[in-house]
Amino acid sequence: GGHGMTSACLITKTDTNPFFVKMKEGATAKAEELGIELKTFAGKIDGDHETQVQAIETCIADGASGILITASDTSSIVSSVEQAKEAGLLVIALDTPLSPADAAHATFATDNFVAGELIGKWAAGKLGDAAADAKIAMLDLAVSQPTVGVLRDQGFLSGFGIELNDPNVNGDEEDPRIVGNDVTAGNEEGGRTAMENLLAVDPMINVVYTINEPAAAGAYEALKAIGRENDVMIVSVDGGCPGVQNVADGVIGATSQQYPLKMASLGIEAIAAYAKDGTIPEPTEGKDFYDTGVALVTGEPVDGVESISVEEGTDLCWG
Amino acid sequence: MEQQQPILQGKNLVKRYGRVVALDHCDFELYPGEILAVIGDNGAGKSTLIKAVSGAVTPDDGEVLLEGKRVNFHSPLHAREHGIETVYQQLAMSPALSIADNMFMGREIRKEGFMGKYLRMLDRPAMEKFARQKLNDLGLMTIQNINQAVETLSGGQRQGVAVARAAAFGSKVIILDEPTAALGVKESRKVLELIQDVKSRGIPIVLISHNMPHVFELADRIHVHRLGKRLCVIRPQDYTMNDAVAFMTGAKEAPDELVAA
Amino acid sequence: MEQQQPILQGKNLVKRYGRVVALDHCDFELYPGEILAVIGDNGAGKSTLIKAVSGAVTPDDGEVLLEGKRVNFHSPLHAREHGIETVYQQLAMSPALSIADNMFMGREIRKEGFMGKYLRMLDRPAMEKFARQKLNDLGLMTIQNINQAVETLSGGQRQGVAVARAAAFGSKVIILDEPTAALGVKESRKVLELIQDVKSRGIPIVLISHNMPHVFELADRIHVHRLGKRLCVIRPQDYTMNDAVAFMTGAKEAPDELVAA
Amino acid sequence: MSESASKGQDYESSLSGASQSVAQFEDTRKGLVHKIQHALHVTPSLVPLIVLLLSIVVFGVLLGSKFFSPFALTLILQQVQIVGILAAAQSLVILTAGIDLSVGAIMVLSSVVMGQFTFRYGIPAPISIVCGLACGTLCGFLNGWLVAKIKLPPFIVTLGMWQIVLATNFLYSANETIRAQDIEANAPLLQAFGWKFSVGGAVFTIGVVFMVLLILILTYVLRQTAWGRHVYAIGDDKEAAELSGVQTDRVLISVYMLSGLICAFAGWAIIGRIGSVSPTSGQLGNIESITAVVIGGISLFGGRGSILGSLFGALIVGVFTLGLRLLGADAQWTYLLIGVLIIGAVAVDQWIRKVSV
Amino acid sequence: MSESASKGQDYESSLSGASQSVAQFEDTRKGLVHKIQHALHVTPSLVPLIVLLLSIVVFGVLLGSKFFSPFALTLILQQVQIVGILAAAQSLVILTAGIDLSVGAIMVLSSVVMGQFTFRYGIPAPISIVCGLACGTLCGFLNGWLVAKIKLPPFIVTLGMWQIVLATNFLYSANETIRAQDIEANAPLLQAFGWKFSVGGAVFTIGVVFMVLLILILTYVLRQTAWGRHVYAIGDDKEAAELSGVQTDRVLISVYMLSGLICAFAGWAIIGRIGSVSPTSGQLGNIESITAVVIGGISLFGGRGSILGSLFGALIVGVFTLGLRLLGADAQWTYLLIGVLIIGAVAVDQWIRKVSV
Ligand SMILES: Nc1ncnc2c1ncn2[C@@H]1O[C@H](COP(=O)(O)OP(=O)(O)OP(=O)(O)O)[C@@H](O)[C@H]1O
Ligand SMILES: Nc1ncnc2c1ncn2[C@@H]1O[C@H](COP(=O)(O)OP(=O)(O)OP(=O)(O)O)[C@@H](O)[C@H]1O
Ligand SMILES: [Mg+2]
Ligand SMILES: [Mg+2]
Repeated sequence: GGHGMTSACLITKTDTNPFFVKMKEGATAKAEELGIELKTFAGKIDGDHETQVQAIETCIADGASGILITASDTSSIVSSVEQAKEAGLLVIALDTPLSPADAAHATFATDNFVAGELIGKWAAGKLGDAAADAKIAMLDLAVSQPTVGVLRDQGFLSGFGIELNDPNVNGDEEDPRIVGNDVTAGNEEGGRTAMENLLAVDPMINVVYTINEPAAAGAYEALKAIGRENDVMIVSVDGGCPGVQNVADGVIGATSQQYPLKMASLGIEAIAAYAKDGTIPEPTEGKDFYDTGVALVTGEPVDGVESISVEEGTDLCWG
Repeated sequence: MEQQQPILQGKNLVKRYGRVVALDHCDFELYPGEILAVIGDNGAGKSTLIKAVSGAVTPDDGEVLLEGKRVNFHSPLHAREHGIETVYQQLAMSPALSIADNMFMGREIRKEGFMGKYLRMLDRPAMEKFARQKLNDLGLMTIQNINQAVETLSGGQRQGVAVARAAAFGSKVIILDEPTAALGVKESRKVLELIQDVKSRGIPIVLISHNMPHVFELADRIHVHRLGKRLCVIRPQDYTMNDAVAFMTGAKEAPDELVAA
Repeated sequence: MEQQQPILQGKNLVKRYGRVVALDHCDFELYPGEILAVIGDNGAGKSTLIKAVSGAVTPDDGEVLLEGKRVNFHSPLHAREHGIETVYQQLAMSPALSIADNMFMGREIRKEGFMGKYLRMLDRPAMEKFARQKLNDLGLMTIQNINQAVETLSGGQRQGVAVARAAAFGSKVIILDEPTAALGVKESRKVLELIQDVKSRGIPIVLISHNMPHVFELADRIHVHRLGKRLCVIRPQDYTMNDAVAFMTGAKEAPDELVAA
Repeated sequence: MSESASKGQDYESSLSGASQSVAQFEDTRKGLVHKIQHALHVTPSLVPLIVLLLSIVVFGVLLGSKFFSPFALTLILQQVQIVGILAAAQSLVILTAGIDLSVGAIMVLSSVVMGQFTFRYGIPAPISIVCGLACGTLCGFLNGWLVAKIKLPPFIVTLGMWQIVLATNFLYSANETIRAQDIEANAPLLQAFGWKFSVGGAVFTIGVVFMVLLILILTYVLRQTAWGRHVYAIGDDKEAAELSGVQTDRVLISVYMLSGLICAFAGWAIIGRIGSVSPTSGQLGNIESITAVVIGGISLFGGRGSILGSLFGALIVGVFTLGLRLLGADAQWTYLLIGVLIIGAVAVDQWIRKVSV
Repeated sequence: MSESASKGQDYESSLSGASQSVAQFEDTRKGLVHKIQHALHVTPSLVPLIVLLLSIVVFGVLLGSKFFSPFALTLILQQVQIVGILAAAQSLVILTAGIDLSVGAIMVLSSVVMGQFTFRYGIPAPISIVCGLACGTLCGFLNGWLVAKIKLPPFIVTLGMWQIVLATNFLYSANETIRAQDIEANAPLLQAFGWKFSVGGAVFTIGVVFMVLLILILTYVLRQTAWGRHVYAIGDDKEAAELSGVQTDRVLISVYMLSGLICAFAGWAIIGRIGSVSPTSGQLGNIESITAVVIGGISLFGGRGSILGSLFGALIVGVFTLGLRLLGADAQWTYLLIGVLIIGAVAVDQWIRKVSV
């Protein structure tokens, strides 16, 4: 960057999802601390990888030292990532590994599949024997089935003990316990409508998987409208502060918490180190990426599924 | 008559459309109770002139006076509020609306009492009755249903509705831009009769027409328009159609004394 | 003349618009070399008749014959390819395109050689030259620039371009629907001269007009249209304008022997 | 005196005897089909109503009581309330031959204003709500001003405004959601449109009632007042309306302002529906409202159609969505079939217009 | 013989002496401003060109060599290539007074067909590419057929087609992305549009060259061939074009087919650009291409404007986006400013038209 200052780029899927807003906050704070100039970019909607490609190019033109990216499409941006690497930039994938994972120098991520698996296991454990005839509603992200939506959905199902057909596709399972899939756009409005639709299909739904906490909040409103908010279990992913608060309030049974702030600040540190002496960060032992971890937040722990309390979750929320 | 004060007057009007000067320092006078015909070649600027004096276009320069007082019409509605009613060459009807709706556009009648005052409900029966009566007066209407959309009428029928509207509401001046251009023989005759009828009510009329026999039959004075300005004003008693055509097409010079008139 | 075969003929044509029967089992004949005028009240169905015989509307029933052979025009282009050129009442010009573009719409001239054959390039100079010449022939054009957009012309000038186009390209029949309605005295005269000029080239013409003097001046025969059908066909030599107007407005019964004509 | 200036031209003397009767064309076509077609032509909103009733019947037969229950049917009403309200705003603009791409954005900004004013600045909820409504009206005013005074095409104005309002929304809200629980505790009035009451098995919310009332009132206003006639006249032919004495600029601005205000009400309604205030709501508001309007039979060229049709249009989409979901179609198939429905509905409409003119 | 059927009416005898001269109005306005305005009016695509050059200069001054380098400037070309190609397709349709909301969807379906045919069925890449192009053309044909023959409004047809094509795309591709590495190894031809060459510091791709050539060819075709004139005539006034001998249905269908084909080329280009075949690409293609067309000065009412303008329009958005991002504005601020830009660009255009008629 200009004036000999190290500069870095953060490219998120969108800049409207609170998860990425937090990520940006973490990166900005860290960059200020280390005296790095940070530029942030985002796709216009979830799945908008073309804008992300443009952002990578802009960063190259800008002479940045490194890029932190949460990919909207894990393989579609690989070509431009290669270009950035050729131009001498450090590329770190945040939140979601690229495909192939080694396309980036390093990955600081939570495993979204694992995040899904945790809530799946928790839900199954919580239900106990009743899991055998649970009625599950799957509230996914979008008809375009972006990677993150597929990983969480399939993770949940596998954690719950349901056979996945194609692990890359949502909604192709044949297990009768699944009442249906619907899409929510990851917001409250979509969550409510999707929940209502599935309740119309089968009013006796008792387990609700949601792609994220806003969708969960919307689903809760739909359940409340028919007076079933207390006998349906809602699980979700993200662990944002409002989401954890919703766990405390009993809106959500359990949520898989991720650490966007941590990912981002680690990423900025890595870029700073790379700019100084070319160090490339090492992955977590035994994995092909640096796992920033995921934790299940719930007020009602279940045996065999590791979890943290709501208080811990609140402390850590998106820390 | 020229000694009287003109009821509607344009002074030194200028209107440019890009490179075309449609009105080139043009004067115009209409005296009370008269029928003033405006004649001129295609593109001479006749329509632009009457648009300028009726608020449909704002002249670039010059002034418009109504009964000697300077007015600054910024819309046809404004001119209408001053009692000037115009039938434009391109008619100005809303095709999808009914005949009655079109006749009362911008001056709708509201119901009496609560419905009209607070709920602003239109008094449709009253408007329809009035519209039907005006069309009957005109006699030229082969219209079966007053609630028919204007787009279902033939060109001649539309022309008739527009003329009826102007005749019904004009209180000071009525301006007609080629009112009989699309009309058949029978329908034209009805419109001419209507014009004479309006005149007999004491309302002055401006009539633009390419039909010389019509013009000479009706007009008290004839404003000859050429190349964006008034060439001269003649009286049908003093000149033949032949002369009028010669002036307006430039075949003959206009007599000097008339140019100033 | 009636013994000859009609060049263009309509038999028993029917066209309905919703509840309106615009053509009600109407017959129509045009003989070689003649000028046939069509007269009738507003809304009588004259325009619909000529649209039906020129491919602009498809009749619901009846047949059209060209030189005795049944034809089934499915578009104006199709009729044009058979040598029938029509000036419609609503003109049919593309306002944003130039005069030359409009004159050659649908029959553009391509450059010679490679550019024209493979790159399909238009031969603009040729088209412009031709267009300018045709407008000059017509003489009524006060047009400065042949590449001027049609929307910048006055109504009368557009009318002139449309007539020039028809006259230039019509090889078998030329149909003119109220070609002088919007025109001034001078411009009308030019169009009438053009019509006679075309006739002298041996091309028959259908002329719709509300202007009785024009009709009686030009027409060889007059088709009187009333309420969607042909009431009768008269010769200007045999009847007065007064009679014609009486027939078309229903003031007088049509003579029996002519109804069959 | 010129020789021709006698009374009338000589050939006109026969006119006195001319027939004065109205040209009467017989309607030779008989039968039920034509009668129906004619009725449909005269009352354009009948077409979507019939499509709506037919689709309810078809899904009712296919799905039985699962679909044909007060619960499911009122659920559809609740699901379409937001789109229905936005479609009312959209209809007004489309009737003037415009289009409003900013309805969704104005809705969400208004709801964010209502929420943030209450929670960030501690302003009492009723005042915040008024501020939110004012905010929507202001956005509408800007649209209307640019369209009427600067004479920009509505498509462009509202396309630009969409981006501006949406970006403002994200910047102002800092993407923060205000949780339903907090609103319930501190400012329940914000959720007023979500309050319910039931009649038999049918559950209605204030929002649904509002939507239906809004459409009925607008129907009245458009049909029975001068302003309503002027809206149609402008959509039909703006220049003609201007020449025949309509204050087109003023009416246009008022239409866009009213549209903005209705969007702001939709913003209030969405708080009632989802409980919380979320800056990511309403992203599909434009396309869904336009779809409803168009299926409802309002012409995009302006001046034709009834606002009741838009309500039916929104309901048709709602019925199809729920019905297809209940039939087991997944989200992607539903999406595809809605596409087919849009084209099909308009094709039917066109057919009816064509045959019956 | 009737008494009036003499040669001419009596009052016309003076006509022989009538002036035959052309009405010459003097242009009394002088000066540079008017000359410029007149030039701009005569060549409408000059306006966006000037805006483009001005914005390059402004950002160049603000950002120096970071922006004003061959690398950065050619980068903009690469970034706008997809939108530029789609805008070419969109322009054609908009010139006929239509609108094509399905361009993005057709693009992505075509690219998915190219990819899946090659990898799922093992068809050789060149054949798959032809199939992809055919697929785009077919979608375009459906649009055109519905618009021309069934006479449905283009907005509706392409709105429905958008949903149908997009859903088909998701269903057919099973949301699978084909990875860049696989394509590079097995079917590099699919990435042909991404092949680069550099001239000095400037980097060009085949895609960029294609975009520029496409626009130039279309400019030629629209200006210099009969088909091009017919496209303008249809957009101007479809009925008039029909009456004056244009085969409107055939031309309309060909326009939509060509538009579909160009979208399919965009689908090939996007494989080159992102390396992989992703079914989630191009979701913003509609709105971005319409924005480019509109900023480029083509009237949404059809018949007016030049396709070169669309290229400039796309470039203006590209310059602003890159420039603002390099200046450090964050994404939402960029959107906000682009919104302002859209309205501003069209307002300037309107001003020029108004003053100079
Ligand atoms: N809105 C406009 N934009 C540009 N030029 C115009 C406009 N209106 C009129 N003109 C031009 O101004 C001149 C005068 O036009 P105007 O319509 O006043 O003529 P006119 O005398 O009414 O002709 P006609 O007898 O054909 O109706 C013409 O050259 C016309 O082309
Ligand atoms: N496209 C249409 N849709 C509906 N009705 C139509 C249409 N075209 C014509 N009509 C109706 O058909 C009848 C005949 O119309 P047409 O235009 O043929 O009359 P015309 O004799 O040419 O009248 P004018 O002298 O006024 O031109 C009229 O009642 C008219 O309203
Ligand atoms: Mg005029
Ligand atoms: Mg006619």
